[in-house]
Amino acid sequence: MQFTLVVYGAPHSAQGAGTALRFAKAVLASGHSIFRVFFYGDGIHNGSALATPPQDEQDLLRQWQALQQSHQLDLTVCIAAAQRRGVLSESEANRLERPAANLADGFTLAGLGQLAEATALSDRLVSFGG
Amino acid sequence: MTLHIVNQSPHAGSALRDCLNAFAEGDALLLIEDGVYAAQEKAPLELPENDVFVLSADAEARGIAIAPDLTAIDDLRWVTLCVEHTPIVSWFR
Amino acid sequence: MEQTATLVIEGREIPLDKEGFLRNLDDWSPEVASAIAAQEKIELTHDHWEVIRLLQAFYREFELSPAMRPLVKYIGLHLGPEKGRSIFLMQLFPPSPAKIGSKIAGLPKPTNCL
Amino acid sequence: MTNSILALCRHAPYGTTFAREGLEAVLACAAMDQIPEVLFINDGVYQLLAQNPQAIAEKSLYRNLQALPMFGVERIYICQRSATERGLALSQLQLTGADVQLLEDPGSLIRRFDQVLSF
Repeated sequence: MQFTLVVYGAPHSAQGAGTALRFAKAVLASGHSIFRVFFYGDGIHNGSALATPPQDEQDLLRQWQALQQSHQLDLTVCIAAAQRRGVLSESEANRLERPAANLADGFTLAGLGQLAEATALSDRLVSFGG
Repeated sequence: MTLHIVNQSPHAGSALRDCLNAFAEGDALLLIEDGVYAAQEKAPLELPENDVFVLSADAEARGIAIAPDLTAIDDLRWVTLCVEHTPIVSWFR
Repeated sequence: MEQTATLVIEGREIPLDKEGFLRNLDDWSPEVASAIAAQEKIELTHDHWEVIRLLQAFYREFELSPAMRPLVKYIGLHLGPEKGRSIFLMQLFPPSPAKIGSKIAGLPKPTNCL
Repeated sequence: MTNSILALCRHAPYGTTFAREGLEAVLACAAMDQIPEVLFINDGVYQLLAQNPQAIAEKSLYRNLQALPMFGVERIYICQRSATERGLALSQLQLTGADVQLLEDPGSLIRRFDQVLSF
């Protein structure tokens, strides 16, 4: 079965970000697949490359990236929500004339059409509140 | 049948009450994160009689004793619950 | 597509962003619209102006820049079914009528929704 | 055959971004021809109350919502209980051009859908 996860929680701010990560691991461990993880609202901060939690706390970014690597996960950050809050890829920073880019490796900026598509095509959609 | 997921404490906001107002016969309820505070025996809201699940990791993390008539589950069982139900509705904040 | 950082209209400099949208929406005037259209290799006719006015009316009514579907519906509602068709709008504002039309009408750059 | 989609809008405008970003998601789904139905419930019913947010330098969510029928979103529901609890009459909650239905039993509506987006 194909799951889509929608994440509204900012990392290290709302538990939802960490819960979504645990749920994603459980989905994969159960033999199901993940169509897409869509980061929306404050959840877009999960895609910031600059997060640096203390060494003795869980590092959500590295864990998402590891999961992305091992399972070729589609980690999509909503571009409109990210522009507002300041998470930009190289090309967006250039297009919008901003001084730096901070989208983490393994994440992709894309439009809300990706949420529409995932909602229409996955078997299950689970949202993780902020 | 719908799986409702609530992540907010019943003392902090209306998510659980709102969820229960939109609950239909045969639906299932899963309490996660701060939602597990509603799973104690003396919780402020009356829960449905059947199919109420509690994410044990979140209850354990908070030192919550889950009322005996509720079902504690792990993450893998959560995935199964999602497979068994549609749609899945999250009630947060 | 040739793009300049500013338009000069009647001696006044009008700053544009990299994609040719107005930096300050208050700078819009019919002359500015014609100049932006020229950069898109579009010469504004009566049909163009009808649509531009309706794009601006749509924005005033809903405070949103329209996507293609609502634009077609809105045009149809006000100008009749002959013009409320995507082919008509495509001919006026190729290749992306909602985006190019909004740019010429001086509406905010659509938030990359799609 | 693609999934049927319900957007569950249960947050008031302005206090958080859920209402605005929920609307943007609904419009994006509609633009992709995945037209959702929309349920305003709990504090979400406040989204349909006429607003004048200039005082806080915000765009009017109320006016944005009036565009829903233009985007093809025409099946819109208001939870009766939520409106009543808040002392709101249907006449105060307007959406022109849409088939707005007062709903007594949101639970049986929700279970008709394949996917529910919560905002």
